Amino acid sequence: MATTKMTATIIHQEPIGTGVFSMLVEAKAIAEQAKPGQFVNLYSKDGSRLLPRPISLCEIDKEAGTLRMVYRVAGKGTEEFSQMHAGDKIEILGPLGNGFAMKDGKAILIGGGIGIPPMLQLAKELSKNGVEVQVVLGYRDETFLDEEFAPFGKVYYASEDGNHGVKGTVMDAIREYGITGDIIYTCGPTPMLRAIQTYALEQGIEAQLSLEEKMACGIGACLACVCKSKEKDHHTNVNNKRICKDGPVFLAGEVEF
Amino acid sequence: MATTKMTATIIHQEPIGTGVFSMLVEAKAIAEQAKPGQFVNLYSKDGSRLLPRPISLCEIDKEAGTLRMVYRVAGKGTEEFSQMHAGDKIEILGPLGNGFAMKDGKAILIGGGIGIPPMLQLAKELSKNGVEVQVVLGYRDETFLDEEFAPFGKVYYASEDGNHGVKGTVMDAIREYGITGDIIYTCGPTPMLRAIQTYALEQGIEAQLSLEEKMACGIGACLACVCKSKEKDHHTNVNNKRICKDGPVFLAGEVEF
Amino acid sequence: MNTAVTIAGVTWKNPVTVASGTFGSGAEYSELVDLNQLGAVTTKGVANIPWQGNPTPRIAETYGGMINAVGLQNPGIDVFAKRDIPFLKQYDTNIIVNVCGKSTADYVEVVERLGDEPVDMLEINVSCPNVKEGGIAFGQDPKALFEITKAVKAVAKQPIIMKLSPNVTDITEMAKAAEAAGADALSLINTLTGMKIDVHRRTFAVANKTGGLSGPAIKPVAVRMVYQVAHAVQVPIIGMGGIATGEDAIEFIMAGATAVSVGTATFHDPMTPVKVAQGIEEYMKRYGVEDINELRGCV
Amino acid sequence: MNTAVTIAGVTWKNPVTVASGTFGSGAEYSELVDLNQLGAVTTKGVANIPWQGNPTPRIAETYGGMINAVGLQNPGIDVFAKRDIPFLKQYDTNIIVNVCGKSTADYVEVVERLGDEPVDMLEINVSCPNVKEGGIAFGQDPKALFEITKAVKAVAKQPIIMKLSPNVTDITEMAKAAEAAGADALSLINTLTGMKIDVHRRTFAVANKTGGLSGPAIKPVAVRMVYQVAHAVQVPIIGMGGIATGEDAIEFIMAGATAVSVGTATFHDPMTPVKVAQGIEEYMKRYGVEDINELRGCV
Repeated sequence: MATTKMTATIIHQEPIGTGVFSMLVEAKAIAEQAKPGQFVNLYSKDGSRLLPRPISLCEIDKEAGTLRMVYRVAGKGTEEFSQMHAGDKIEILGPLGNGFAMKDGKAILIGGGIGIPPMLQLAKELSKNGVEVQVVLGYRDETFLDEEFAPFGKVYYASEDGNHGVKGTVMDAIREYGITGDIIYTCGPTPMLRAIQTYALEQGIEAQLSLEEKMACGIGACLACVCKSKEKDHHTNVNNKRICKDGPVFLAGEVEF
Repeated sequence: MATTKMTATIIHQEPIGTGVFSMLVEAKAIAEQAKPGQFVNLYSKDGSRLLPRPISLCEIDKEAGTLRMVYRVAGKGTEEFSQMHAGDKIEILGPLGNGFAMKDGKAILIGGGIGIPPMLQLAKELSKNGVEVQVVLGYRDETFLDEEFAPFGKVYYASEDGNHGVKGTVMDAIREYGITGDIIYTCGPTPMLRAIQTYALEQGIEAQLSLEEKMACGIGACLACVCKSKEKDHHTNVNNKRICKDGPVFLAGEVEF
Repeated sequence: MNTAVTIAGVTWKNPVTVASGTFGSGAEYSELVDLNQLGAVTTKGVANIPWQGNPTPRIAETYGGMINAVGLQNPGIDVFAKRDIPFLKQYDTNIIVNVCGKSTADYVEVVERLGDEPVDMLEINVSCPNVKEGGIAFGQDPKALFEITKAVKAVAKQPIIMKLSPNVTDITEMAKAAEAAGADALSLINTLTGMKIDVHRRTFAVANKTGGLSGPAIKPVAVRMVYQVAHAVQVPIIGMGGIATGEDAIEFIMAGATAVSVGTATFHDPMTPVKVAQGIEEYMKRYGVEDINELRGCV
Repeated sequence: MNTAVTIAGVTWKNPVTVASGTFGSGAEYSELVDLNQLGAVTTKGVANIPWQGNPTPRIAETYGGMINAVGLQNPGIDVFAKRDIPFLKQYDTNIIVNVCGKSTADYVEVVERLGDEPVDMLEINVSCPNVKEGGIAFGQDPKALFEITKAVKAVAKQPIIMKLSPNVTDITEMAKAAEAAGADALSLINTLTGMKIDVHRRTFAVANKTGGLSGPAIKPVAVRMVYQVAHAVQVPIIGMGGIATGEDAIEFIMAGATAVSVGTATFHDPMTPVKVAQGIEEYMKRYGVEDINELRGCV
């Protein structure tokens, strides 16, 4: 699983929600290696912004050699990316992180907000593997990307304003709809991940949580993006795991965050 | 003579020599006010480069509301400008500086290297005023912009490699061709300006020298770009004149540089 | 919504002024910026007699900032008082005169001379890294800072702001010395001593060899020092160092500054000081902040 | 064309290493960069026992730079010696181990422990601003720096590089103290203490409140300090602070550094250390420099 730094070409970009953009790039060497739950580093062209922006992979097309990233504009770096057009070049490093470990069990995919995009490629691959996929998507208000999940499984909604599905959180939706399964794969805001962690540990089912933290190198060298681990970590020799390298996907039972 | 900060639109840009570019922008408010020998500040879009690049005005079209800048790529800022295309926007402040004081006497316009561009608008306006214009252009090797002077007066050359006109400096050309006149207008590298200053003072003819120095504000506030003045300067109350505000054009007799 | 702040008894309509040396005495920028929209105008440093300043080049761009070694060129207090103060009095803003000198006597002379002038505050520059004879010598030794502050305060009729150098091991020690000597307010940070070498010409980018580093590049150092000083002394702080936006100003205010100065960013866009004042208002509207004073030191 | 330099008797094939803490022990970057192309690899700081480091967030981007407060998380000398040194020994480069501690005894223990390991040089980190108990306390007081240097030198089998903090009034005083105590080389600068406040969340951007500012933003401060130190001491200097290009490296060498470290820029482009080494060669070719050592201190 070689990591590659390369110049990618933007094939298409469009807004798919308020401040949410979908960028498709050609990056063959990375696409060939990538799997669901991994991410890439995108680099700003502006000299005042030196650190990469880690962005999750929403879709991976190994044949076309393309990657799709769906991201929210959260600052000047992502704002810069959002203004790029087809044909523009962008520096990219990837694939990064471990990605989800795809299992055979009946799957509950839970995405919250900008944690939703990585669930799409996962849904696609699990479905292709013949796994039964259920998708729970949590939004504040406006939805995005949700329609694209339909081909791969049943989609449930939760929204803070109640306009889409259950009014409340993804956990409310799981309870409301009585969703059950053998394994949870999830990505989203920390409070949501904590609730799912608690739920999974209580229920005794496996949950793979994709965590987030401020990162610098993206490859496990700088130790910026750690989370606490229950056991002493093999690499760090302390109770810290590197989110960018050992994660971003961890089992509910192995991390504290 | 109001100074305006505005967003200009690039109408055309092309290389006209090795590392020398000609940029035409629409900047009506500035064009209306500008005169030969003045300059503008162009601002980089990259956050790592905060200081403006002062660029001389090569042509001013008040009717069309356009400005032409001919500049050499000397660093990352000018390199950035050189990569802009028609339709791109650029922040611009101007017109700045005093410009040349156009007189009636038989004129010798002397431009050296990237000091040549501001002489073009001057040649045009003097010629239009009915003044006899002689142009002396000094190059290292490759020429640029020289053909555009032809309509406004007789053009003489000096070049370091001798491939164009006299082998040597503009002063060599003046002596070689026996060029005489009532007034010298000049812009170019410091050694050239010093030679012309000496010559003009010896000959007792007026010489207007356009000086250069590292600048910050461009409007006379920061006192970065001073030159020594023979007399105590009225504004600074010391023997320093502000090149960006009191200049860039000074009489040969008033400055030491 | 209140944006007014009071520093040492002087009320500013908003917490924004300009950093000394970046704005002259306001005349040049007044063609581009409405000085009435600033809480105060801080002038370039003025000494008892005219100063020639350093040789050129005096400035160089650096990554996200610049270094300058202008060397406090100034026309001297007489011309300044006759010309620049009346000019600034035309505007509805406070006048802060930055005072520089090479000896205690120099500072005292200028401060005394300004006592009867219609200026609102005096900022004492004991931290310019570009003038050998004085300034910085006072700014890097707490005892010297205490003495100069005391000497200036003894003759001052206006509130005294001591401008601190960041080129010290412990900025709080300096702040405490100035406060103990009676300083009415502190401004920080002055520039960090820096150097740039032109590798193509094999020479220093500014003639003075070293210069003062300023601009957004140094903002984190400035915010840290403002925070430290705000926790070490009671006197109000005017924060500066790389402010280019309203949010930058809010950052300094949250760190503990009562007001802020905009400096280097003005060279990038002459409208910056006014845009910063507007940006502060936008921030307050967005987050429903009724009074800018609520945000001070809130982290 | 010669790019080799010798520091305290150790010859590097080129004057480029990496700044401690930005490169781990090289394993992760070795997938992207050929470590054989570096004059040396400088490891992340290692202590006598494993350190947990600081809470997250540990880093924040700043204008033209970043602040970090990782807090010297490390696996301890035992794991390091067993795993990381053998890994690095596979490459044709020098190994510089950065040593951190909370007390003199800690430093001495690690230095002694490394005495029989196949590493080429030791860099003593007495300037990390992010760990309260130790480090920086040694780095801001010349007497403490003298003592720790002496203690380390007494047991060291490899050349000792003392890494200096820029957060001092007079860096030359620190450099002289380290030299007087027997330091074989100096590396500078460590990070400037900085702070960033997230104005939207009204909280500090890094959990530790303050962090170390690094990146191109601080290069002028670093160049100035290298220049000052090069004129104050005889021992060789490894210069660092914002180096991102070959020309940046040349700037430090002209200021007086014998070698350079690439740090933050590696986060922007993993190839940076190698590109800097290549850029030095390009510069030498362009200007016909036969030996990199000719450029040292040439301004």
